[in-house]
Formats: sequence, C-alpha cells, structure tokens
Amino acid sequence: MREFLTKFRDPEIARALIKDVRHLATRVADRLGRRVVLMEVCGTHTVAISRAGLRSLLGDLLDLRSGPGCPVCVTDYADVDRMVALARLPGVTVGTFGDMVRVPGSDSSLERERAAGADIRIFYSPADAVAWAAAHPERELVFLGVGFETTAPAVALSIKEAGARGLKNFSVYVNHKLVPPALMALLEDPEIKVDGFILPGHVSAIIGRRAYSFLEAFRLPAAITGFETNDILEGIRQILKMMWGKEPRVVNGYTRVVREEGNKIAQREMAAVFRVGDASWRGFGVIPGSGLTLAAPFAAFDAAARFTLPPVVPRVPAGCACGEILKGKLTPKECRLFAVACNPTSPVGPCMVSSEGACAAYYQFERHYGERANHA
Amino acid sequence: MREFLTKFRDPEIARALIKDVRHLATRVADRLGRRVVLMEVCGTHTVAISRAGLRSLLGDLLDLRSGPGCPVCVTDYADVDRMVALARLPGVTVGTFGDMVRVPGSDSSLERERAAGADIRIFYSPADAVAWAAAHPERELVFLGVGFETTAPAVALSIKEAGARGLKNFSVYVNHKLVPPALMALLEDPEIKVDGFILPGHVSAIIGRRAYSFLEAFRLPAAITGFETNDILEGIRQILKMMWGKEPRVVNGYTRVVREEGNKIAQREMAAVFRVGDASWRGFGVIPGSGLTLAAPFAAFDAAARFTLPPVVPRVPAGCACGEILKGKLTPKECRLFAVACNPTSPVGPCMVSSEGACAAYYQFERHYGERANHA
Amino acid sequence: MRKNDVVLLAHGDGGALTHELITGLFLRYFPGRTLQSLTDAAALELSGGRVAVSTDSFVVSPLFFPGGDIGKLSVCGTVNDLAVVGAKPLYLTASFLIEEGLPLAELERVVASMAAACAEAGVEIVAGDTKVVGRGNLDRLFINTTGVGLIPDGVELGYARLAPGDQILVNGPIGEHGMTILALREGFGFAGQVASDCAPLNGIIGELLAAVPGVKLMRDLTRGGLATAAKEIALAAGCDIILKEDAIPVRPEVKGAAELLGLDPLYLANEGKFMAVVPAADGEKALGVLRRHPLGQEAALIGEVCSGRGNVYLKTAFGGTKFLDMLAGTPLPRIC
Amino acid sequence: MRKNDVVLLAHGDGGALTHELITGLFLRYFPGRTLQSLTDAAALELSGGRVAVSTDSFVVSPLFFPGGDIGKLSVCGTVNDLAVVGAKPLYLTASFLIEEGLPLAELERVVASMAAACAEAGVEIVAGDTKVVGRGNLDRLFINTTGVGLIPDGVELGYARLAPGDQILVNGPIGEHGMTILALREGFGFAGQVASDCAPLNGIIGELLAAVPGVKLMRDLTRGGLATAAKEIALAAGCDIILKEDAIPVRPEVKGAAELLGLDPLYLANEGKFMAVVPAADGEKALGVLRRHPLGQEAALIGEVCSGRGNVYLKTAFGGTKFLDMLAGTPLPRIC
Amino acid sequence: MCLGIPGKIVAVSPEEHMAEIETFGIRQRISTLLVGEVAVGEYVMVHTGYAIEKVDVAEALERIRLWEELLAHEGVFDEVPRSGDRPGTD
Amino acid sequence: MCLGIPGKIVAVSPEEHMAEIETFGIRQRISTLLVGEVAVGEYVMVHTGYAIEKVDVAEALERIRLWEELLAHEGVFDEVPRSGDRPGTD
Ligand code: SF4
Ligand code: SF4
Ligand SMILES: [Mg+2]
Ligand SMILES: [Mg+2]
Ligand SMILES: [Mg+2]
Ligand SMILES: [Mg+2]
Ligand SMILES: [Mg+2]
Ligand SMILES: [Mg+2]
Ligand SMILES: [Mg+2]
Ligand SMILES: [Mg+2]
Ligand SMILES: [Mg+2]
Ligand SMILES: [Mg+2]
Repeated sequence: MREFLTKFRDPEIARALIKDVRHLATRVADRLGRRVVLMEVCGTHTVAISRAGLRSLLGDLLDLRSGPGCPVCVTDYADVDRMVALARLPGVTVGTFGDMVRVPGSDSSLERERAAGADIRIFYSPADAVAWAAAHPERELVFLGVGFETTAPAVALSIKEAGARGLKNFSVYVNHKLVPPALMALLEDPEIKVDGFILPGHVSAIIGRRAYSFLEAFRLPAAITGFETNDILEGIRQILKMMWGKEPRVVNGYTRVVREEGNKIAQREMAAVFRVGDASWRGFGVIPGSGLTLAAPFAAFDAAARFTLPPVVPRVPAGCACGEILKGKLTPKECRLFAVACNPTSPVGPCMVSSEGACAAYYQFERHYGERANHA
Repeated sequence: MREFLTKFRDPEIARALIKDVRHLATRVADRLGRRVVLMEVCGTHTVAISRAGLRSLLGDLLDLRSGPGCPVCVTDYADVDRMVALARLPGVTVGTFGDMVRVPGSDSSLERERAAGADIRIFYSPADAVAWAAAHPERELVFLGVGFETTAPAVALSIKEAGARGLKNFSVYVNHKLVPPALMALLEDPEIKVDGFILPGHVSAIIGRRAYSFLEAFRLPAAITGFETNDILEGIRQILKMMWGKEPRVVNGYTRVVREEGNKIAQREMAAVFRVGDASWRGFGVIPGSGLTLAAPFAAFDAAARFTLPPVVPRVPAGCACGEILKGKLTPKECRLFAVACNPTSPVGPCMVSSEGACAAYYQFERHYGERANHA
Repeated sequence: MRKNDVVLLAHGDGGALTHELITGLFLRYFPGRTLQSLTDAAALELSGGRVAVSTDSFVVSPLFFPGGDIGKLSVCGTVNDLAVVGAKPLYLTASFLIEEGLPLAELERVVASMAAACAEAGVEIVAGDTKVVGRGNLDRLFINTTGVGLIPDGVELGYARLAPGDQILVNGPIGEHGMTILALREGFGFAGQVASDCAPLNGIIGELLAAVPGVKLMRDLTRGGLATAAKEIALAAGCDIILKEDAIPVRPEVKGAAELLGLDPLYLANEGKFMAVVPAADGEKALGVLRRHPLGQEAALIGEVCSGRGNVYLKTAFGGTKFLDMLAGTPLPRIC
Repeated sequence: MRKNDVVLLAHGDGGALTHELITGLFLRYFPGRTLQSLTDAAALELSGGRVAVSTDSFVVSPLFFPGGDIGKLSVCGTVNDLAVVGAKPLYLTASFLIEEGLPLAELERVVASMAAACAEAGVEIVAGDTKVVGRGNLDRLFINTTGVGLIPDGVELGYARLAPGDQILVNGPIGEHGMTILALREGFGFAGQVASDCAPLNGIIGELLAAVPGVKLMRDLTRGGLATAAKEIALAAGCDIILKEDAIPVRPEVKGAAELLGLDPLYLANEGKFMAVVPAADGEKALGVLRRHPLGQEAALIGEVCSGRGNVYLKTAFGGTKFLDMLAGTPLPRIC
Repeated sequence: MCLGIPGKIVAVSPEEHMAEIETFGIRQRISTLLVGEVAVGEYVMVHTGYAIEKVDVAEALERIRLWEELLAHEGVFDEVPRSGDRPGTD
Repeated sequence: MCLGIPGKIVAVSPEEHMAEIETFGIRQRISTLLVGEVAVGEYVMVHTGYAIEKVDVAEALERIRLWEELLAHEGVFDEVPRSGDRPGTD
C-alpha cells in the first residue's frame, strides 16, 4: 500500500507541482488582473488545504474559498434543534458521527444535551449503531443520518440491516444532502464569483464524473480531486490549465477512485432506501431536490415520524456570516465576529465548530496568517 | 419531653435499681445454686443491654441470653436468598430497612448485590418506599417486609396506601413474623433452660399484655419491658421478685406504652392486610402460625407471586451456632467460630452482622470481657 | 447558542476550554504566585522543620450542606490531618474531578468556599488539576487535596510516647458532620436541624502545642468517629484506652437523631474535632487552653490511657463498662 | 457466604474493612516505613534544594490498556510533572477513589503496577487515602497522586529564559497514549495494534540535565498533546515557536489510525514524552544524550524558538506554514 | 427488634393523619394513622415513621415516683452481695 | 465532508461481505457490500467502515508516472513568479 500511496503526499512531487501551479496561476491572475478564485466544495478539502499549509504557499495568487460541502455546517438550525429535541426524549439514545456533537443549534447542541444527561453515542460506522441497538433493546436508538452521497449508501445499508434483523428500536433522523443541486443553486446566484470548482472526490466516487455534466453549460472549469496534498495540487493545476486554455470542462483528477458512472451498487442501495426530496440548507434555504427522505418500504425507520417532537423555533445568531461563507461570498476573516465573539471554545456558528468548517479551519490554522511572514 | 423521659435513663436511679437487682439476684442465685438465666427475647434489648454495659454489672449473678427477637437474625437463608434473587432481577429496585443490607444468605447479601450493580435502597419508613415507587414508575419497587408485630402494621398501611394510589410498581416481599408462636416453640423445646423472659416492649405495644397469657401455663416469670436502661433494670427486678416469691406471672413493666389489649387500630390494620400462616425461622425451622402472608384483597402486592424467581438452594454455613444462640441454648462465645473465622467484617452467620444480633453485640461490646477486670 | 453554563467534557481535555476554566475560575480565586505560574509542578519555600504531607479525596454528597460544602471540607480535612501531626499547614494542591454537566455556578461556589477556608487556615493552593468525566461516571464533583506543612523542630508526637495515666481530650461535641450528611442523604425531615462541624483545626492546635508542649498525640475524628480513632490509637500504641461516656460531649439534636436512626454518635464522622493525649499533669491545663478557643468551648477531658493490649473501653453512665471496636460497616439507619 | 472478592461501600467507611484493605493490600505493596506508620500525615526527609510539588488525578477508562494501566499511569504522570520542572521525584501520595463492586483482584493488579512503577522511578509512596462510593457514582477507579521532589540548587528552568534560536527536542514518537485509549474506548478493531508510551521520564531527564546543564525548559506532552504544550509555552514565554512537521516522530500505526479517524497526532496525549528547549548550541548534544537512553532512541530536534507574540507555526512537509492553536474539544473520531 | 423513639406532638395535620414530633431537640414528621387522633402536647412512641402507641404520661410519672421512693430507701439492703466464686461471666 | 482512507485487502470473509484492510500499518475490518467481490491484494477506499470504491492501481501508477515526468522536466519555467504587489492574502 504505502509503496505507491506515499507518492500522493511526496514533498518532492509537491514542490514540483507547486512550482507549476504558481507558474500557471501567475499567468492566469495576470490576465484576470486579480487573484484566481477557486472554490473547494468539500469540507474535507478545506481541512486538507489548511493542514498542508497550501494557502501560505499559494494565497498570493489563489483565493481558495470553502463551499457548502461541510455537511454539519449546512445542517439547518431547525434540524439541529430537532436532533436536540430527540436527544431530550426519555428512553432515546442518539447515535451520531463525532462531527455533529458540537454543532450549535438555536440554544443547545448535542454536547450540551449530553452534559445535561442525554445519552449521546458516537459511532464511527452506522453498522456499529445497528449492532448497538440490537444489544440494547430497552433503548430507542436514533441515528443521525448526516452527510452527502458518500455517506448515504452506508446509512442505507444500515437501515436495510436493521430491517433484516427485525429491530424495532432503531430509526434514523435522515438529513442527507446531495451535492449537485447545491452547486446548481450556487451557480444560479448572481452574486457568486468563482472561477472554478475543486470537486469532492468521495462524493464523486459514488455519483461519478457524469453527474457534473450540467456544469459544462456554465463554462466553468472544475476538477474532481482526491484528498492527498498532491491530488489537490493536481486538481488546482488542471483547473488553471483549463482557464489558461479557455477550455472549461469537468475533468476527473481522481481516476484511481472515481469512475465516469460512479459506484452503481451504492447508487442502487441509495435508490432502494431513499427518495429525493427538497432540503433546507443553512445559508441557502430550501434547495429543490437536494435532500433524501426514506422510501415507503422503510418509512418505519423514520425517526421524524416515530417520535413526536415539540415544534422548533430556530433562532439564527445575529451577525454570523456562515451562510455567506458557505456560498463562498465571504471568507471567515470577513465575518466581524471571527476571532472576536466567535472562536472554537464558544462558537457562534457551525462553521466555527466543525473541524472542517471554514471558520474553524481558518481559526485553527490561518488566523495569524499576516503575522507569519517573518518565520515562514 | 425530656423533663420526664430522662428519668428512664437517669444514672442515679439506675444505681439504685442495680443495687436492688443485685441484692435480689444474689438471693435467687444462691437458692438455685447457679446464675439466674434470663432471656431478652428482643434484639433491641440485646443492644440496649450491651450499650449500657449491664452485663459487666450483673454478669456474675445473671446469665442474660438473647432470644429469637432479632428479625434479621431469624430470617431464613432461603428467604435471604430470595431477596437476593429479587435484587438481581432487571428493572427491580429493592427497598429495605438498613438492618437487612448486610445479612448473609447462602452466597450473597444485599450489600454484595448492590456492589454488583443491583439497585438497593434503604428506607427509614415503608411510607417512603411507597412515595419512591410513585415517583419512579419505570422501576418495580419491591419492599422487604421484615419485622415483628411492631413493624407489620406500618407495612400494612403502606400496602393499603399503594393500593389507594393505584400503584402498579409497588410490591412487598412479606417476611413478617410473630413473637408469641416463637416463644411457644422455645418453651416446647426440652433442652431450653430459661428462668424468665424479658418481653419485647414494642411488640407488646401492638399485641398487648394479654397476648402472653399462654405463658402462665409454663409457670415462668416474664416482664414486658421498655428499652431505656432503667426500664430494663426494672423488668429484671420484677422477674427476680416473682422468682423469689415463686409467683410467676406476665407483668407489664412498660405501662406507659403497653396496654392490656394492645393497639386495636394496629391489630385491625394488620388483620385487614395480612393472614397468619406458617413461617420458617432460622435455627428453628417452620413454626406453625408464626408468620404473615398477604390477605386475598392485597394479593396483587405480593412480590413473591409477581416475580418468577429461580429456585433457591440454601446453604447453611458449617459450624455457625446461630440457631442455638437464637434459642438461648448457647452464648456467642460458645460458638467455636466466634472472633476466629467469624467477625463483623466477614460474618459467617447473621447473628454477627446485624447490629442487634447476639454475636455482633458480644463482639462489639463484650468480646474481651475477661480482660477488662483491671480497668473496670 | 447560549454561553457555557455547565462543565462540558471539553473543559477537561487539556485544551482551550481547560485553559479558560483555569484562568477564568481557579486562578481568580487562588491568587497565589506559585499557582499563577502554571508550571507542571510548584516550587515551594520550606525551611525550619520536617516536611509533613497528607492527602485526602472528598466525595461528599450532597456538595452543599449546613455548616459547609465540599470545598471547605476539602481544605479543612487536609489542614487538619497536617495539624494533628503537629505540622503547620502551609500549602495545598487541589485536584478537581468533575462530572460533565455540573453547573459552573456550583463549581464557582465551591471554589470560593475553598478560597475562604484557605484564608481562614492560612494556607495557599500551589498546584492543581482538573479532570472532567462523562455523565454518570462520577457523582457531580470530587476534590482531592494534598497538603504540605512543616513540623517545627521540637514537636515530637507519636504513639510510642503514650503512657498509663495520660489524659485524653476532645475539643467539642461529636457526630455532627456524620449526622448532617446522613440526614441530608436519606432525606430525613430533621436534615436542617443539624449542622456539620467542618472547621480548620490548625489554629486551636497551634495554641494547644504552644501552651502544652507535652502533648503526646493527636488525631482528627473523621470517618469512623471517636471510637474508631481511639481503637486505632490503642492498637498502634499497644495500650488500653478508657473513655467515660458521660464526659463525651454530644449535642442533643445529634443524640436525638442518632436514637431515631439507631446509630451511635461515637461512630459518626466529625470534620472539626480532634482528640489529644497529654500527660496526666497537663490535662486540666490543656482543657483550659482548648476552652478559650472558639473551636474548643465545649472541650472535655474524656478518658485516659492505661496499660493494656489495644483495647478501648467505655465506662457507661450507669457504671457499666463496654468494649469499643472499630466501625464495621457504614452506619445505616436502623429500625430494629 | 463467600469471602469478599469485590470492594464494598464498607471498605471506605474508615472502620474495620478500611483497615483490612490498608493493611492487607496497600501496605503489602507499599512497604516504605513512612506509610507503614499510618499517621494522619507523613513526615519526610528533604534537604538540598527547593521542594517541588505536583498533583494529578487519573480517570482513564479502561483501567488496563496496552502499555500500562491506571496504576502505572498515576505514578508516571506525577513523576513526569516533577521531572520536567527539573526536580528529582522522591515521594508520592496516593488517593484511591473506588466504585463499589470493583473486583479486589483488579485493585490489586493496579496497586502492584503502581509499586513496580515506583520502583522503576525510584519514588516512595508515603501517604494514602481510600474512598469508596456507591455503584454508578464513579467509573470503577480513579487515582490521585501528588508528588514531592527536590529541585537541585543550580537547576533554573523557566519560560523567561527562552530566546530566539533555542532548539526544541522531543524524546520520541507522539500520540501513542491518546490513540491507544481512544481506540479501546471506541472499540476500534485496531485497538490492540497501538500501545501507550506510559513511562517515568525522570531517568532520561536526569541524564539530560546532567549532560546539558543549559536546558531552559521542559514540558511533558500529556492531554492536548504536543501542539497544546507548544502553544502554552509560546504564550507563557511571549515568543513564537516553529515546529517542523517532518521532523516530528509519529509511528506509522498512530499516523494510520489518526487518518482513519480524522485526528491529528499533534493533539493526541502522550504519557512518556516530553519536549525540551535548549540553547541553539546544545541542540545536537542534547539529541545525542536523549538517543542514548532507552526512552529516547527516536528523539528528534523538532523546532525552534523565534521572537514573537505567542504563536506556534508548523512548517508542513510541503513547505507550507500553518498556525497551531490549543486543542478545542476532546478529539472525537470524525467521518467528514 | 423494634427501635422506638418517644416524641412530643408539636404540630398536627389531622386531615393528612400526620403530626410533627419533637424528640431530643429534633423534629420529625410522622404518621398518626395507627393511634387515631392526637393533640399537641401529647406523647407518642414512634417506629418506622409511624406512631405505634400513645405514651401514658401518668403511668410514666407513677413509675418515676416509685423509683424515687426506692432511691430514698436506699441502704435498706446494706450489704450488697458480691460474687467472686461463681462460674465465670458470660 | 467525506473522510476516506485507502486500504489494502489482507483478508476476506465473502459470506459476511467483510474484509480486513491494512493501512499505514493498522488493520481494520470493513464491509464490502458497496463494492461487490474483493480479493486479497486489491485496494479499496473506505468511508465509515464501508469500502465505497475499489482503487484502480493502474490509474494511480499512471498519475505517479506523469508527476515523475514533471519532476524530471523541472526548470522548464525557470523564472517562478513571486507576488508582492497584489492585494493581501485571504
Ligand atoms: S466566524 Fe463565527 S460568527 Fe462568523 S461566520 Fe464563522 S461561525 Fe459564523
Ligand atoms: S459467631 Fe458467627 S458463626 Fe458463630 S453463631 Fe455467631 S454468627 Fe454464627
Ligand atoms: Mg504536565
Ligand atoms: Mg489524609
Ligand atoms: Mg483525613
Ligand atoms: Mg494535571
Ligand atoms: Mg450521577
Ligand atoms: Mg485524619
Ligand atoms: Mg499536575
Ligand atoms: Mg500531569
Ligand atoms: Mg484519608
Ligand atoms: Mg459505571
């Protein structure tokens, strides 16, 4: 494994790629008369870019903006509030990926509910949640189905598994979202100025390159990109090349994992368990056809139907620019609360709390970017 | 209150009573050619005698023996084992008076079951147990109805109260026992040599002096006695007087609390809720008509019927002389395990664990009685 | 989302929230320079005697009770352990074990109470630690304190010094702390009518040692009560001890509650009481010194040391004698 | 009834069972004369330097893990806090907080492990305490240790001494303890494939101080990991720190597990790792000393001190620079 | 077997069949269901939170009177026997 | 949003649709339900305990080859531009 994988994070290759990217970016930026604005749609890309310190190497030429691709960041206040309400129900154990635990709702979070006595369990895999429910028949396990196309097939399989095992105490609060409709919504917003897209590698592994063909109509260059540093540099390089050549397309820069048609088995499992519906995205509002709901044969596993929840009245914190940041209109430092009233120990918006949230990534890795020059 | 109650523990009066008791006892013992053997039937008397140090003041003339009047001591191994089995049931909380917690069964005790995860709650009053059950509808509260006639009326009222409140999660493991049949069993044992009985003051408050009239046929002197030091001395004095005068009767030495007919209300409540039945006593075996069971209208509160328990196979520890001690045949120091293999931190029999058990009282207060001479 | 008002697991992760808790709460109430330096270990000024160290963890429930709280208790308990070996208590470490969800306001009340007790006892908190565990893995709050003090040259206490005829004193009525906590925990109606005696004893002990240099031994009468402490002394010293029941001070409300519950005040815990053994000739003088101190107004001479083999006897009010042993089993309210 | 094989509430009541536990278990494994005297406080022999004190409570779950257990950890943790301030650790107090029902055999395993760690570190347990709380009020077993050591005259460590150009070293690969515990707690399949680095550092630190008297500062890299420790140093010293990512040793299995769970080894806890700041000229020499010790074979020079205002930068393997902050929130396995 | 504590009624709630007693300086709420009506100033014997019987003060005072008489007549038996040669104590 | 980790199949349990992967020296059991049959020696990309796609090693090697070529041709753009006068970084 390591024999070839390490090449994707090899610093020698990275150095050559950076050199090439800088060369290309300089020429493109010169032509534009400004920095090139690229959006990494995926939150995992946001973190990877920060971790590798790529902004310090490219930031003078490239304006790398985070998009709506952090699933916990785009979870609506109303949905977080409902998750909190589920956690407060007696007899209910909420199962979740670690990422959701600190996401703030209107006035609480799962972390706080746990401190207040709720039973919140973190699972690495939805299969583990099913196994837990089977072992604890006296508890109702509600799994929080959060994530994009990458995650939804695994949750779909876990629901089928619970059905096959006849579990009566397992249900899912389905909050899965789909990436292409969100991209569409972004492109339709006239205020958004993005020169190209770094497309999510693992979402694409499921949906395939073909799913992005609608992008070509907008004549914007885009590259499906893996998550190793050299993958990201390669993706940026391909976008810049297309820009320089004025040949915008959707290229697959992650051919070792992403196929043209995607993963058919995963698509089939998703289609069997879920139906496409509208979904509300934080910062965007309702995007038609951008979410999943349970298909009729699996309706019994719908936590939203199984439990009666008090009505939620979401309160969006004043001044939080998360919505604009998720659309790439602003960068975190342009939020006036950033690092003032809002920081990871007392986050105002979700973008500050998820480790792949744009604000958290900027706070954690790049807050003092200006001050660094003397040591860099 | 204190104005007159303190007289019952007044050391001046005690001194005069002791002087008189010693004078009487000397004469009686001289006539018998041995120490006078009196049995305090009630465990609370055992403790009070030890606490006041009366054996050190009278032991040369009087042999004060404990009888079958410590309710936890006479609880059969099989009953303790069933209490342990109840505590092990999922969803069951066992409510008990503190006294039962450390009583050893065949291979466990409530204390150990609590350490192993059982929910054992100590109540001062059975009314508190009812209130707890009402506040915790998700748990089955099983109250351990242990005690003699003094305690049974309070438990009867609590069962009625649970009925009136419609509680479905309250039940009682009824193990109440009656004193007169046990006295009868003692008197019928030809090996038992007792010159007189110190009768239990608070049992008598319920059943009245009249309940002991059967004793007169045996021509044994007996005195109903309170629990203050001077009450006890007075009771002994009355017994000695009867012995000296050869006029054995059952006298009421506790007239401020005990009536000839006893407490009619309490008798009525007991009769409404319980029926008399046979009971198994540790050391005695089954004594006919010596126990209580629930009357038909309250059968729904019978924990023994409500829960299915695994069959218990009681194992009586080898060498433990509890049975003989409870009959007054032996004193604790005559048990070969006393203070050797058996002590309060690792008790072999129940008489060592209850603070009013004869072995515990001897261990705690009188173990080194012989060594004390030089300081006394 | 509202501001943090409860302790979260993240307050104990050693990161930013831990830092916030330390600087925003602990350092505010414990302003000593040593603690403020926030190093891995504190460097102490210590000279002029032998160094004494004692540790205790406090797990009292409920956290707040008439007469004190876990914070005051955690300071007094360790101060008293140092004081009874003849040391002048100087420094404490404080380690907080917190259950996720504890209201920060309660933690602050406890910390403020510790600060007040430290001021009263004249000790400084020089090092600390904070751990937070998940809900249900700890009952609200435990505190460990470890104390460092100096035993002045010349102070030589020890079991070996006991001799027949030595007098035994106690500085006041016994059983109050134990009865207070038991009553609260079991929800007895009289819970509000008894109060813990929790207090730092280094002041009164300092005066006793100054006035009666012949003091031979002291013990604070915590878990197990007076009887257990006496038994431990008798065993360790290889002598007998005789206590006089009617000389041992017990407040009426403690006596009454103990009768109600079938308990013996001799076995109930104290947190502001100690016993002292002094040579026969110093008994009355020691009593006078204790009685002049606010924490010793009801002090009493309660017994004496005899030759023997580790037994403790109680002379009852009725002239009888009974044997006292160590506590066996937590005191539980009895009905029989 | 069978013999006691679990801890009962009564083991903590201060009475006979407590006595049995102390004499039958603790004194058997901790044979030091000071502890055996069973007084309220221990009197210590201390001379030849300033006295250092540090406290920590240990709440690790599970109690036993590859590479150690709570007993070893509780000794090493406090020994290391003393060692990194330049003290020679000498004495420990140990306070046990036990949940009713803990098997006595497990307690004994822990105590035996503490005894072995004390022997390895050359420290003596001089005072102790035992509390037992009801089932559900504590997760099995917590231990507090408080350590006393002596800082030899001449050893002067401190934030104030840091200067630009100072070299930063670590004695080996990071993140092992944190990953081991996380994997066990979450039940990951690879739990058995990582092991805690738990070890007493006073030996290797003693050799470093002897060979490189110019050592300016040390920190053990416990909760919050290397990044948090570096940040705390930078803030306290008022300088910047630059760390070189590819110089920081991380074992492949820790790196792999961290990737799988979306975690950063820089923020994972260590229990046998420390960082040291030495003058620029001493960097290589210090590295050599560390590498000759069994606990420093993979030691590395990982960064340096710069003038600045409390920031920590990481030079990534790709030549980028990123900002490191304190840990914010317990590391949780991530999927996004 | 049957720990009882005497208490003086200091307050009554007849409709609830409850009363408050004072004993050795502490107060406690108890049930009066087993003794019927009680009045402030009366004394009861309490077991497991229930009054199990009223205390007859006249009887108590009579007993005290008899004892005080005994005290006054002390010395009637001027030679209190002491054992010494009897078989050992228990 | 979608943390993935590549792993080499080191053991398979086809009847359970499970496999064991090795990645950076650690082993982990995963579900293969989303990728169909796998063989020891193959590589998969794993997300939340499920293999979400097989890794095409030939494609990977081809990418590496192209990069190594780039490395060999370094210096083609011998004057790498440096910014300095552009508006501030983000
Ligand atoms: S910095 Fe905070 S307040 Fe501002 S956009 Fe980000 S999360 Fe919202
Ligand atoms: S001493 Fe122990 S073994 Fe002997 S009778 Fe008493 S309880 Fe039983
Ligand atoms: Mg440290
Ligand atoms: Mg101590
Ligand atoms: Mg103490
Ligand atoms: Mg610490
Ligand atoms: Mg709790
Ligand atoms: Mg002490
Ligand atoms: Mg510490
Ligand atoms: Mg530490
Ligand atoms: Mg202690
Ligand atoms: Mg637990």
